[in-house]
Amino acid sequence: MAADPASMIDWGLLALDPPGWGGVLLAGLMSSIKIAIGGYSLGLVLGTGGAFGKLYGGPVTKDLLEIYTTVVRAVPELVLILLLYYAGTDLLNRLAASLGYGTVDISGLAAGIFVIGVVQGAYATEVMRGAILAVPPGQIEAARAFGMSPLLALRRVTLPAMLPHALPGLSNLWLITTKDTALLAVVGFSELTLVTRQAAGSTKAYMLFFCAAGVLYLALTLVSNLVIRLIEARARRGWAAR
Amino acid sequence: MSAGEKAAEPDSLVELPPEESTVEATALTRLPSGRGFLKPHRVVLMAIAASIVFCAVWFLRWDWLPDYAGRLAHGVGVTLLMLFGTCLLGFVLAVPIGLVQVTGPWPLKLLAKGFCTIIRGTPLLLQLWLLYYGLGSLFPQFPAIRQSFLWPVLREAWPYGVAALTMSFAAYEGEVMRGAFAGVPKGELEAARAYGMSRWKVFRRIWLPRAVHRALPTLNGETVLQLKSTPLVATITVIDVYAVVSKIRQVTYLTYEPLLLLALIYLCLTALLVLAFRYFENKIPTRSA
Amino acid sequence: MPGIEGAAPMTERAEAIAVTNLHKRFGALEVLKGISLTAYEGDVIAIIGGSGSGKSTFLRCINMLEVPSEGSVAIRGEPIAMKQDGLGGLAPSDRRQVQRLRSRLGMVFQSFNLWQHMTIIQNVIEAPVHVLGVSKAEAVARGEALLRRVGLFEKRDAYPAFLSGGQQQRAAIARALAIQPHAMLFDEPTSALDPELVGEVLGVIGDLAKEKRTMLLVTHEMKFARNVANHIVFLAHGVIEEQGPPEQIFGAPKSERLKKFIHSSH
Amino acid sequence: MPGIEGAAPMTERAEAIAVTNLHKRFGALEVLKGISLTAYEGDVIAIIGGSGSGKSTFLRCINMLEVPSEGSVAIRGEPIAMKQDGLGGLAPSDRRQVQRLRSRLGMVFQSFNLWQHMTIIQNVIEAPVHVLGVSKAEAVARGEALLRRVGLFEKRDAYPAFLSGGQQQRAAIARALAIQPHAMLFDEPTSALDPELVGEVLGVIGDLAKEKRTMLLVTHEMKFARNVANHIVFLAHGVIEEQGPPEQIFGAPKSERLKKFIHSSH
Amino acid sequence: AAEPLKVGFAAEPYPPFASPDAAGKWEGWEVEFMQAICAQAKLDCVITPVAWDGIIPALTSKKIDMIVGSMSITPERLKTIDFSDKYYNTPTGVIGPKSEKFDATPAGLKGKTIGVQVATIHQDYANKYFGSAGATVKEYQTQDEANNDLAAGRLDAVQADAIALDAFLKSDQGKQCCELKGNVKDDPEVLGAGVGVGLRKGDTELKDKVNAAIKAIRANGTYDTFSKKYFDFDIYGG
Ligand SMILES: Nc1ncnc2c1ncn2[C@@H]1O[C@H](COP(=O)(O)OP(=O)(O)OP(=O)(O)O)[C@@H](O)[C@H]1O
Ligand SMILES: Nc1ncnc2c1ncn2[C@@H]1O[C@H](COP(=O)(O)OP(=O)(O)OP(=O)(O)O)[C@@H](O)[C@H]1O
Ligand SMILES: [Mg+2]
Ligand SMILES: [Mg+2]
Repeated sequence: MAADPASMIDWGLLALDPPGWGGVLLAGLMSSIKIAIGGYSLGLVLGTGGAFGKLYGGPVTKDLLEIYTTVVRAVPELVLILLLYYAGTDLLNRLAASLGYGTVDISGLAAGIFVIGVVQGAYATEVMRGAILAVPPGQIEAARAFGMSPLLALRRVTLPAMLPHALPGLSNLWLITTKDTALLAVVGFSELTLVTRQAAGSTKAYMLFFCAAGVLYLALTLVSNLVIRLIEARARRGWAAR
Repeated sequence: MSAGEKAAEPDSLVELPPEESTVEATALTRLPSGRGFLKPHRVVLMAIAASIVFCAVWFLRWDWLPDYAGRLAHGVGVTLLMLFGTCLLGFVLAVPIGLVQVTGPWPLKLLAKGFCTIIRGTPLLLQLWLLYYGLGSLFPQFPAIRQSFLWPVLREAWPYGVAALTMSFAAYEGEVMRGAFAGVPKGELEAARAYGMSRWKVFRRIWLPRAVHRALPTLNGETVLQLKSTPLVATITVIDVYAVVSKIRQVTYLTYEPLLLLALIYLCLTALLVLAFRYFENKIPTRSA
Repeated sequence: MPGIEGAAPMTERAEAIAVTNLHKRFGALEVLKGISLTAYEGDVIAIIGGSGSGKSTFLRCINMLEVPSEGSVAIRGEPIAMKQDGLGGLAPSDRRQVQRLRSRLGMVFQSFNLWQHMTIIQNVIEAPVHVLGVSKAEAVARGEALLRRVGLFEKRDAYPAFLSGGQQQRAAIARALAIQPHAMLFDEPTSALDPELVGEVLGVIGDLAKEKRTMLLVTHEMKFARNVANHIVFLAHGVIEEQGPPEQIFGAPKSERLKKFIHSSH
Repeated sequence: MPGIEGAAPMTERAEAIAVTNLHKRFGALEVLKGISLTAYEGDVIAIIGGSGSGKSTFLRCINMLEVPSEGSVAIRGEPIAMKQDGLGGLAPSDRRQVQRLRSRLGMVFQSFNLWQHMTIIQNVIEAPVHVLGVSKAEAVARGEALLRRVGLFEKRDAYPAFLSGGQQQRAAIARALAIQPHAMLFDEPTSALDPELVGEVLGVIGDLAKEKRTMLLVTHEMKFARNVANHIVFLAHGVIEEQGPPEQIFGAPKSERLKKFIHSSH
Repeated sequence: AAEPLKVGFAAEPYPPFASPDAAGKWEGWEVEFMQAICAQAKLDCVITPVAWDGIIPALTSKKIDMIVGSMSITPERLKTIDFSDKYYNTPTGVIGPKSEKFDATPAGLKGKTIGVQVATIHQDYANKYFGSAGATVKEYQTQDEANNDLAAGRLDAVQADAIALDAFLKSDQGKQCCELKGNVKDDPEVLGAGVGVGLRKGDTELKDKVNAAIKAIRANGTYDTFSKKYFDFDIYGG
């Protein structure tokens, strides 16, 4: 047994071409990013709508949104995706069959993005709700006083004014999304976590592949942080320095 | 899913009918009162929920439930213990992590920033795994540790689970607290300093409560996320409710029933968390436009 | 009402703002207890009264920032349509109408409420460009002229958080003027200004009055009220305790409360 | 300086606040350009001047909310220890000393700065209980008395966001009085008050003056300055352009600028 | 041509039975077994990897048609899905550190901590025989994790099927620390009737084809041919 642990590591396993797994890991990372961007965008849209519905909607809207955020945030994503993807397509197919149509096949990718978007939307709703509450009410009142429609006031005043308050929470959500893509393994989608497990399980080099995946995730985070910092610097213009 | 309705949010302050929104009443919470709670549309929603529950009970297989009731209860206990333990510890760490990023000297700022980046940037599973199988399996190599009084603890799995979950919560929450600290109006801190409060007192009496209050909605979300992160400890042999349900699934090969039960349990736990947070949030009324 | 009680023959002028039997309750607290007031075009009405007497609330009810609990408001003869909101209160029934009417009511808030994420010039051109659809170049040109008028031209690219109180207040006035309002609602437009600037603002308001712009202003400065207004309304405990032309209000107050109020301001 | 130029024989009184050659720069902008001023115990000094002339900044330098770029400040004869901060500026060298001195300087901010997460009474008792160590019961009793004095007793359990502007300002005054300060720094204490309340606040300030409490107040209300102050300081472009007893400043101003300033306030 | 038959494999690798290589090609004993029966039954089969968590719903919602995933046949599971006849069955062993001497009996394991993979027949067995006799049973999500903890000294013993244990004992880590303490006494009621192909309930046509194919490849020697490449003992069991 070699004394030097470094010599035990078979770096060849990370080579880009088979039998090395490097290429597979990178492809997994790209898939993860794709799904994350799709799901997160959907989540932002749902979250913005949800936050406004919760704050300014009628009593029915409010209750429905409260159920949405509570249920979706409460139920583990795995359960949601199994229910939506399998039970959902099952029901759809039965419906289609009884109406005389052929079977429909929802792609795992679409279902995955949808589920992640719906889940992110619930969290984003809460983050944005808090951020809007943090905007001094006078700012929004002033927008109204100048005859802005709710949508215009949202776009021109409320959203930019709440952004500094919302950004930390939203950037957390983004980082969580990039890792939540692991869920799509359940529907047979190869993203970074699944291929890491496959590589580790096939080669037994657990430490190596988990750390490699960690480095990839970390790189993604660092790039994200850079972008977030740019957005934050822009959003906080006009805030007196502390 | 009936717990969802129970958690349904009562009307927010701005929407209260006039007779309920006196200045005095705003000091009360917005939690549902019996009269406000049972509005017509709520009754409809509850009826829908009841019928869903009925369908679930009627058309699915639940004969396995009695066999696992005890283990499930134990699992819920482990989940709750993990959740509260790590959230409390994590929050205690998150406050200084958020604070030094706003005002601290640059070495501390850098340290906190780095910690947050690394923890938030890598999957929790990997951290857990590195701690338990990496660090944890180094300990037995040292006879000194093996003989020491610490060994019975280090030999267990839960300390590693607690450590990993705590760090994760601290990192995510530290980021939230950073935003919250930065968002407290400068004038209010100045007023506190102008009255001769020491830095610590300004922090404890004004800055922290104000920041926590405005961070509560996000904090609530992070806590629910933490609840859903706890199942990862099953990979290091800590059996929480999620692990019990996975086991039921593997033993019976049932698809949906155990998952629905799991969803219900998580719903109840989340509903409790949401209600608790909403209560604290509403202790201080905010005027929103 | 000014049109009736005012000295000048005002009856042939058009109504600019008409408020009828306005009530406003915050929970159990009834802040406004039935206020009726008509402002004709070109009227400058000063609203005076003790702290907490409901002056700001009254102004905010006119452009529906606070929804009245009872009563009606009409702008340029057009009543704001209201409906029951199901909870025993009122609510405007036509949002677009409210927006349209608001877009020509310039409001200056007691606490300025400048948009913190925009520079001063951006604050000023925001409503003209995005609500009224004025071209950006034109709005900037007009906005800069206004900023020059209130002495803030050099601060055009500063953010509100970096301005002194008086500077913020002047920026808020410029912002309200930028929409070329039919009527202006001023909530203590001079509270943070030094006498020199008060004079300037007074000049601006006088000019506006000449342009036939109607103005409602809440103020604590009696001298200012006396100089600029053609009608004074004294609010106390949610009702109009007394009203009339400045000479009458300051020269020969009738009610005990007003007498005491006027006296303390000398 | 008031002690020298004031009419009354003030020289035997102790120094309350002494400022020597105070400079303050924000980046390239020099807001204060060497200000020296001594306030003796019982002095009421009104600081007047145009918007942006540096009045608020001057007041904030006294209790080190803004650290002066140059110069020194002494409270009750005790100079605030300063050191170079390594970046070419100054910094207080003894934090505890600053805290101790601040705890007896009551400050009322231009924008009130009430703590939004506390009710009014909690705002008022905060500093007495947590800085001065007064028992809670005593602080509440005293706080309620103060709130009654400023007419806010019914609002004791309301949160600041739900108060009118004048109510917030009165709450801020009560909060400053609650620490039984040796000296008070008022930044436009009456800007949001109606004349009646201005009278009351004036009374309060007069009482405080009788109790030998020193006061520095920034104000735009010349009448108020004239009535309450025994010394007036006119600030312009970062320097003391002129100072003296009210009769002299308002009756026989010397500098052109002051003349213009005074004139516009009539 | 007819739709190809989709055969579900667990996406998580389980060597030496089934694991993908870096190029995405699946290999292992179960892969060859699957190919053999598909050839025998003249079925057009494609491998469809699905995460273990979703494999049963994938079967019931017809996204796959059968599961070849080392699934042990137990009465409890038969309530939910159907199984073919068994296609392998391995003895159950116990391993432990070389430094300690004990055997795989309830008496030998008294007071010891035994690691098992969660929700396997081994867990049930260990609970029934060793847990009741004073041993602590610890559940692991994967076999590798249990093996790891044994090597790290957090466990005194690991119970699993002989193949998994054999592979571990042959690895560098296993060679150093541990040895086989013996096979446990058989109990078909707990240890089950071996591993079968998972099928949808009611899919009897496919079930008959698979059963016939298993019988045929057992009879014509195909089964033994490919088994020899992986194991040096009879994996079909008694
Ligand atoms: N933090 C800061 N950074 C940059 N410039 C500042 C800052 N604070 C104040 N200033 C500038 O310093 C000048 C003086 O401000 P200050 O608030 O002292 O005026 P002021 O005399 O109190 O005016 P007002 O009567 O309007 O309140 C102004 O031009 C202001 O823009
Ligand atoms: N949103 C609210 N909720 C509850 N009470 C309110 C609210 N807004 C105002 N009030 C109360 O209504 C009363 C009138 O307030 P308003 O702001 O109209 O007074 P004001 O006449 O403008 O006083 P000031 O001169 O001090 O600005 C006050 O007692 C105030 O506390
Ligand atoms: Mg007001
Ligand atoms: Mg100022």
